[in-house]
Amino acid sequence: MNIMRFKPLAGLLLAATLAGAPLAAAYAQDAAPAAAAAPAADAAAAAAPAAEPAAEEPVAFKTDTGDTAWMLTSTALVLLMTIPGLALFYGGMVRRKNVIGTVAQSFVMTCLVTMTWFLVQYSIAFGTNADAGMNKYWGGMGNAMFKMITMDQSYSIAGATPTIPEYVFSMYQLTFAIITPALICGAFAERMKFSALCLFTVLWSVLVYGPIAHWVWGGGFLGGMGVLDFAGGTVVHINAGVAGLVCALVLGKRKGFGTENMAPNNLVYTMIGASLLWVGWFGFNAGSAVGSNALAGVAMMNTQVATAFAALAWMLVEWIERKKPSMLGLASGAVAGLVAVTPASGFVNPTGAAIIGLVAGVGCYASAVWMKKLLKYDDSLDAFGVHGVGGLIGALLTGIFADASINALGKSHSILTQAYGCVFTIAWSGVLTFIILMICKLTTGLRMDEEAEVEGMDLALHGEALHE
Amino acid sequence: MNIMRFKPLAGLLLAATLAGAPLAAAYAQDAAPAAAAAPAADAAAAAAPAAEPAAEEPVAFKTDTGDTAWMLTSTALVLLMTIPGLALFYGGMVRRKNVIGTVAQSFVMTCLVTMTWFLVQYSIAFGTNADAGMNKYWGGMGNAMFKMITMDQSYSIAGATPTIPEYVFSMYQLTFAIITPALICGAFAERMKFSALCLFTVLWSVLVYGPIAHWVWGGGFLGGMGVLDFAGGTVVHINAGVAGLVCALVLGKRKGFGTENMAPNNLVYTMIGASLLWVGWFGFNAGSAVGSNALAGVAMMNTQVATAFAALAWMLVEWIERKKPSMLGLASGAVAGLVAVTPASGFVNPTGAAIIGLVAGVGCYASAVWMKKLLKYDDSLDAFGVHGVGGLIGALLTGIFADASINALGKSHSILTQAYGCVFTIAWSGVLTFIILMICKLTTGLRMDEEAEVEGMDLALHGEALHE
Amino acid sequence: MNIMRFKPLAGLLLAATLAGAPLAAAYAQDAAPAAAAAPAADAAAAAAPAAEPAAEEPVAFKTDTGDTAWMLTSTALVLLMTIPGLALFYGGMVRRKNVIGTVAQSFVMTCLVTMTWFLVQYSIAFGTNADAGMNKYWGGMGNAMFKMITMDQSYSIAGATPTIPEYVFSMYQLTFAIITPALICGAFAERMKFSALCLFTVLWSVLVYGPIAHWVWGGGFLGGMGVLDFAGGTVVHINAGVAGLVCALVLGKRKGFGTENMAPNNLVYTMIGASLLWVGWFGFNAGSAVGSNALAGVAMMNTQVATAFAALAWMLVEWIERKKPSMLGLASGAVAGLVAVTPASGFVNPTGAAIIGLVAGVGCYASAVWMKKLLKYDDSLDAFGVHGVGGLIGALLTGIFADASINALGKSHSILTQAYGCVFTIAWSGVLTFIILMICKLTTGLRMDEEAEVEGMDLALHGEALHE
Amino acid sequence: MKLIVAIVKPFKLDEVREALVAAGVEGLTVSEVKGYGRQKGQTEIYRGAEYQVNFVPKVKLEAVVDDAQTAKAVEAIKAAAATGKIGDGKVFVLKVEDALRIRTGETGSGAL
Amino acid sequence: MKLIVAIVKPFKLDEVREALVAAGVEGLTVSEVKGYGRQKGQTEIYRGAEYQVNFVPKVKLEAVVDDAQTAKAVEAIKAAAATGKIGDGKVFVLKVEDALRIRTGETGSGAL
Amino acid sequence: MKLIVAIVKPFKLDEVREALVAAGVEGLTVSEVKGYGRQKGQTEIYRGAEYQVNFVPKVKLEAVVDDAQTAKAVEAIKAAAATGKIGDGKVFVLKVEDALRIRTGETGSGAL
Ligand SMILES: Nc1ncnc2c1ncn2[C@@H]1O[C@H](COP(=O)(O)OP(=O)(O)O)[C@@H](O)[C@H]1O
Ligand SMILES: Nc1ncnc2c1ncn2[C@@H]1O[C@H](COP(=O)(O)OP(=O)(O)O)[C@@H](O)[C@H]1O
Ligand SMILES: Nc1ncnc2c1ncn2[C@@H]1O[C@H](COP(=O)(O)OP(=O)(O)O)[C@@H](O)[C@H]1O
Repeated sequence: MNIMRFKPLAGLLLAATLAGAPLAAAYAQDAAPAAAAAPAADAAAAAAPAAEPAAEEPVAFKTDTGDTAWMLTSTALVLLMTIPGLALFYGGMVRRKNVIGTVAQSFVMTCLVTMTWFLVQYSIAFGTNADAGMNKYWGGMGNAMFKMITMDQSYSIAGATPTIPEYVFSMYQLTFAIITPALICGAFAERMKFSALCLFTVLWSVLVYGPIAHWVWGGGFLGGMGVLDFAGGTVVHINAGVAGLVCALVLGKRKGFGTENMAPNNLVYTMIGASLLWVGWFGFNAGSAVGSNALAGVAMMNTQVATAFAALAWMLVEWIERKKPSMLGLASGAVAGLVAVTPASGFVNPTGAAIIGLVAGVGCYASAVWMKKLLKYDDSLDAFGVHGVGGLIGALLTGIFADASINALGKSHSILTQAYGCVFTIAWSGVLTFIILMICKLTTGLRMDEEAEVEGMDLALHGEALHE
Repeated sequence: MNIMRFKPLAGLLLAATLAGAPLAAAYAQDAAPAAAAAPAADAAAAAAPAAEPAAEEPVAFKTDTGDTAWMLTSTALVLLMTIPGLALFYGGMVRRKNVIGTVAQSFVMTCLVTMTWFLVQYSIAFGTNADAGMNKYWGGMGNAMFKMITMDQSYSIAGATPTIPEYVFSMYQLTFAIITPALICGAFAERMKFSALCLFTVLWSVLVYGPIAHWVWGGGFLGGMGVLDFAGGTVVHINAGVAGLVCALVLGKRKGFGTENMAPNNLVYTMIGASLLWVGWFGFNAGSAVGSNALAGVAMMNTQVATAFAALAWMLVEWIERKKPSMLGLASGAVAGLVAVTPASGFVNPTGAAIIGLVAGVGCYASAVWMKKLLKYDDSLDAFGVHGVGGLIGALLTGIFADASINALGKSHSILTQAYGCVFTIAWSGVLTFIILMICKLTTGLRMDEEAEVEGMDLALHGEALHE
Repeated sequence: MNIMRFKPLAGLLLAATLAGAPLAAAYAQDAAPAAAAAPAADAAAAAAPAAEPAAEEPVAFKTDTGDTAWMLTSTALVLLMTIPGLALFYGGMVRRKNVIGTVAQSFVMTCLVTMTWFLVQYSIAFGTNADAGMNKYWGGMGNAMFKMITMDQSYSIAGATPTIPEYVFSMYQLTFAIITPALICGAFAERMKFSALCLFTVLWSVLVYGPIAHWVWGGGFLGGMGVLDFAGGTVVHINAGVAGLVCALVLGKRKGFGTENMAPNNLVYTMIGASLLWVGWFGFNAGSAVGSNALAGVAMMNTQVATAFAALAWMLVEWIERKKPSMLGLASGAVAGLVAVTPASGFVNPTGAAIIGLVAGVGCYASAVWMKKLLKYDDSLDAFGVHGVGGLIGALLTGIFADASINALGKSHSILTQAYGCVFTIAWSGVLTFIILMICKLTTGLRMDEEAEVEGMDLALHGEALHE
Repeated sequence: MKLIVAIVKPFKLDEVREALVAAGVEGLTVSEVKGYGRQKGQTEIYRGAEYQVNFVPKVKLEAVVDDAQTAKAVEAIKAAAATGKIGDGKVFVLKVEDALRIRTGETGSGAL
Repeated sequence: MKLIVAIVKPFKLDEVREALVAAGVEGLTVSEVKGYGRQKGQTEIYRGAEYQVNFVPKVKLEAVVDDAQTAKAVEAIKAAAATGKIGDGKVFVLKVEDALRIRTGETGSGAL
Repeated sequence: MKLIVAIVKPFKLDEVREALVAAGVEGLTVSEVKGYGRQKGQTEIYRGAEYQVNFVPKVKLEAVVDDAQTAKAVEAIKAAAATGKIGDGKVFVLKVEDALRIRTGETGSGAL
């Protein structure tokens, strides 16, 4: 392995980590007042998961059947995003010999993350560490195997009215924990060993996703700083995007990259995938209102508007540049819009969402098409190009377009505060992903051998093939 | 262009327009009393969107989280009908070289209509025109970009208890505005230019769908006349079906129509599409109760029963006529049933729904198979044959089978009143669609050139292909 | 027909019937006290459908919009399991020439069962027989065509608070009645005549599913005995699995079984199907709480955990035995877990669910792979191997892992009581399925002729083909 | 006997088949192939990558005919397949030494 | 050397392959083709349209063999592929001038 | 004129095409085929069943060339297609009696 290849990467990560430390200290002081200033109103409460540290104690409560119904539905919708949504979105884009291998990745990750979530990850992300000092960083093992959850308990967020049972909350959050690593697969498509993928998933879920979710949503040090992230732009998309970039660089290019025709094998699958992502994202964004109310409504509308504008923007740029608007472009643009509106969906008004969509459509086109070509890395299905870049665009623009008449919590928005949240995520995700990949390399090995890569994942890894 | 081809069409449309005018006058007098007679009971309220003019003022309200949860869910279900539902239903029926081009139509229309909805269409359909006289015909620009919607406001219907936020209402209605033009694609499949399609979508949404929705649901002149249309048989299906017929006639037949084998490329896609239409239609019909109650329940049951009976009826006729029952027949019959039960779903009892299904199954078979053969137009995937004819069957039979014990509003049902609603829709949709097509012809051009048609939409329009 | 082939089968069924009779008498005495002991608390009420006889009278009630919203959603989710879920799960596993014919089976069954449900089946299953003595065995014809259902009525369960309209209840139950016979198709895949399939569906729904559902959920003799079956492990899965085994034995092996390559034609379809089954199963299991509450939440979590563990267990065993983990294995294991957790989902805690998943993953692998090979029957897509065996595992283990802190009704759980419920189902389902197959054999004929089987169902039965 | 191999544009398949039948040819075998020649393939676009597809879809017809029929059959193909545009395709003629109808065991021209 | 071209029913492929191997043929190449002949294709139905599919699915086997082996190989195909029903297919024999094994550079019969 | 038939590994297609073009061949026709030979196919696994797939995917190239070009073309294929591993494939040469360019009616080598 040529370690030189990673120099720029290492520099970036180091810089991010260093920059983050003093900023953290500076912000920590303002955290409490910021939280105190938040009105205890309904809207605030509903939006709080994104912006407030979680209360340490589970609370007694009265179930609101309507809120609970919407959260149960949202859970189903978000799971639908990964299987079969993302599986098909990615499965349609690879070459024919890798279709089964690619959809199997999303499927097995769904199983593996469910296992780690049950065993320790929920506890790390949303548990309350007995050691209060450590609780800033991770939730500890106290809630492993859900042993602290009871039937008459709600999980809640500081200041929010608890209306849904904790089992529902945990189940909903699990679907987010599932899709995040599954997004990374786009970066190392068509070349990773299946055993490496399994090990990577387990380690990454526990060591990267768990802690970051705790920092932002579970009572950790980032949540109280006023970073606006309604539905997970940082925790999910920037996190997965950066991890994807690291994977693409560490694994290296696919054999034949740049010389062979690697056109998508079946854009109908990709269209189905993009559509299910779109519909499922209603659960992701509108579900992040943690209730069935006007905030959920506007989050859904913002999601719809931003997605449409981003898809149309991507289409237009491509139409001008390549003379033909492609189905792949429409689907990619839609996902770019979905990603970018994620942190903003419960803070901005539809006009803001439209602008975010337009910027994301053009910006992600630029990164997936122009930048990737320039820098010559093989982020095969644009995990970084769409999720990393789109996530950053969304996180920053939320700081500009947040509208207090939509959500009172967005009042003191600032693009700087937003940037701050990104830095920590990038640093932790980047460094840890690298370390985890090295562990896989030393144990399972990372990449399929060349002959297997030529033959394709389907036969080489799974002994299966499409017989169409 | 041989203008003679359109003679019968022009005659039909003219007749419809002329017939409509005096009828309108006659009915206008009865409108107020009819509305007054409607009991303010729960059932009435819930069904009102179909039969009552909208109140002009947004109202303060208390969100019912259960009703809102069901409307959020219904919105997701109806979007699922178009992407990926309708995209696959149609995509499976075309030839292999046109699959990507066909699914791209549904996808891009979803984006374009979202854009027009946000910019002006919601305002036209559900806004309140400052000029009260004009408000009978269109809602004006006052609510463009949703600028009048606030977070603590419900959109409501005369006499109905407002229980859901206006953002939820607008989002739900948007999904109806999306699927309607997408249905038309079946009529001009495999031959329209992509640029023409985009322009057509924008103009048709603003000039045809927006006004008709306003007339019936948004406070316009048709809503108060007692026409029973629970979930959009007129606004959606007759409207799209007639527009489809005009498109099929204006664009002309596909090259090779009647001589080449144009068998569906992948009926599995069509089966998935039909299934998602079916499931999604629960949001369409049961969602039109605008609440989570017994009316939603019976609407869902009616949808299920009518669909099953229509599919079985189509299957039987085909089994007798062609000796083999086909999957395409089952799927087509199911959609015929879904279409026909749409206006009836919240007015009839399940026995009525079963009869409507049987009639629609046989009737749409007759129109899609026998009539099309006889008249030799190329309504390629039977947009008119299924949606136009099925919509008419449903609209008329609602006038016969409406059951006051299901919905008090259906008490004074009459097949004549029903016919009246159809006439206006047919006339406006027919004439305007023709004009819009002429605009496209003069600007973007309408039809792919012959070489591109032979090569297929996938490569010629989008530079993409299936690599299976 | 070589009647000898059925000897072991006949023996098994006879034994089961004989064993059942005295057991029934023994248990009948304890039934009333057991029911009386059940606390009238919320949890009890919600879980009751599985364990309590239905009240005989429909009741006046106040709709809970949140509970109703979740039940409407669950209905949509469970329908999604059959079309397109199961259709694709099975359609992907057959050979290319049988894809359309296989998906058509699920689709037509959806239509046929809707018809029988409306006409008589709901009445048989959930009606109250005027003859109180007979009501133990079947519900009679009093509610045929839903003639007893009114808009202001709830269907309820002894001791449960009625909160949803009866139309919603009936519609939800219908989706269970649809998927059960559709599961059987896996056993006789690639060889049954379409006409036989139609006749079989109608008879089986009325004579097998209707009565068994009545015994367990509709006020019949099994419901009160304390058998724990939260969401239908017995009524749905054991029932379908046993019927499948009988079908596989009666129809005989496919031509070429064991010598020709019968590899699945498209595992992407199977993956989509498994994913939709998974997501839809949330409606199946969490919906069986008949409300939007903590019990629904824990049922959903249990479903997720058991499924993941079962898929991983199957994968591991296969990885060890065959050196490669297959996508088909992951999907099969997931379904095995879903099946096994069905009766347990509202009674056990997530740790119990994890264990049930592990056992089901290994157990169903053993039955579908080792046992089938040993006994040489052609249960083509493992309807018995997965649903029958998985259902038995789940039913028995529920008797071990039921946790009273999750659901008070599970307090007096016993593996013996559980076994008792299975015996009756196996006997009735086995004997009646055999008789119904004989009726089909004598009328429509059962199996395609050999030439048609070689040509494939698509062309031979439906005159259609995939043109990819 | 001769083996006539014709490579033609896919949408001409039915016309060529009819022309051959009219010329007395009773059997033929068709494969889907990709051709490389003067006519160039389409450009495919995907997310910034652009790929010149080198091959054009064609169909290949193979018919074994009596020596006497050969000229007529080739002529029939030529007439039916020509569009005058680049990529119309080629016809090649090869000598066949023997033929057999599996069903009956007939050999030589009787097998055709 | 001869090129043996056999067009047979798809479900006979494995039997024919085994028969050829038994007859000493060590290599062969198979393509999926569509055949036109006495056996007619199925009728396809779709929403009122009905279309007689002119072609029947077949497989084409090509094997180059030594002159001496030819008769035996043709005989093997005949025995394995025959069902006695229409559409069983044909075997054609052509002369091959040269053969080359790419891996080793061997030519002539050594390349087979 | 000769018909050169080459059966090679699928991922070598583009290299072989380029080599042939460099050797002066202006047209060729490609089919996807399955080969049986020394190289054995993969094993497929499904729910306990295991099936040895007898065939390996290959591509077949057919090019008709002038007699004079033949040796050079065969050499070009050999150089481009060889990996040295089993399954590299074969080249066969047959005699072609006549050729026709459908578009123009040219025959003989002018048609190539
Ligand atoms: N020398 C050749 N050998 C084999 N096939 C050829 C040869 N030349 C052309 N072809 C086939 O004929 C097709 C048409 O040839 P092309 O050069 O594109 O146009 P034209 O036939 O009009 O000269 C090619 O796509 C290829 O399949
Ligand atoms: N003259 C021919 N040239 C090439 N292929 C032929 C010829 N005649 C028949 N075939 C092939 O053989 C197949 C079987 O022929 P057919 O006439 O249907 O039945 P049979 O072989 O029983 O006479 C055809 O489908 C076609 O693929
Ligand atoms: N005698 C033959 N006739 C026709 N095709 C052959 C023959 N021998 C080999 N082939 C083709 O060449 C391919 C490669 O042959 P194989 O024996 O596997 O390896 P190698 O070419 O290295 O000796 C086979 O898969 C088959 O398609």
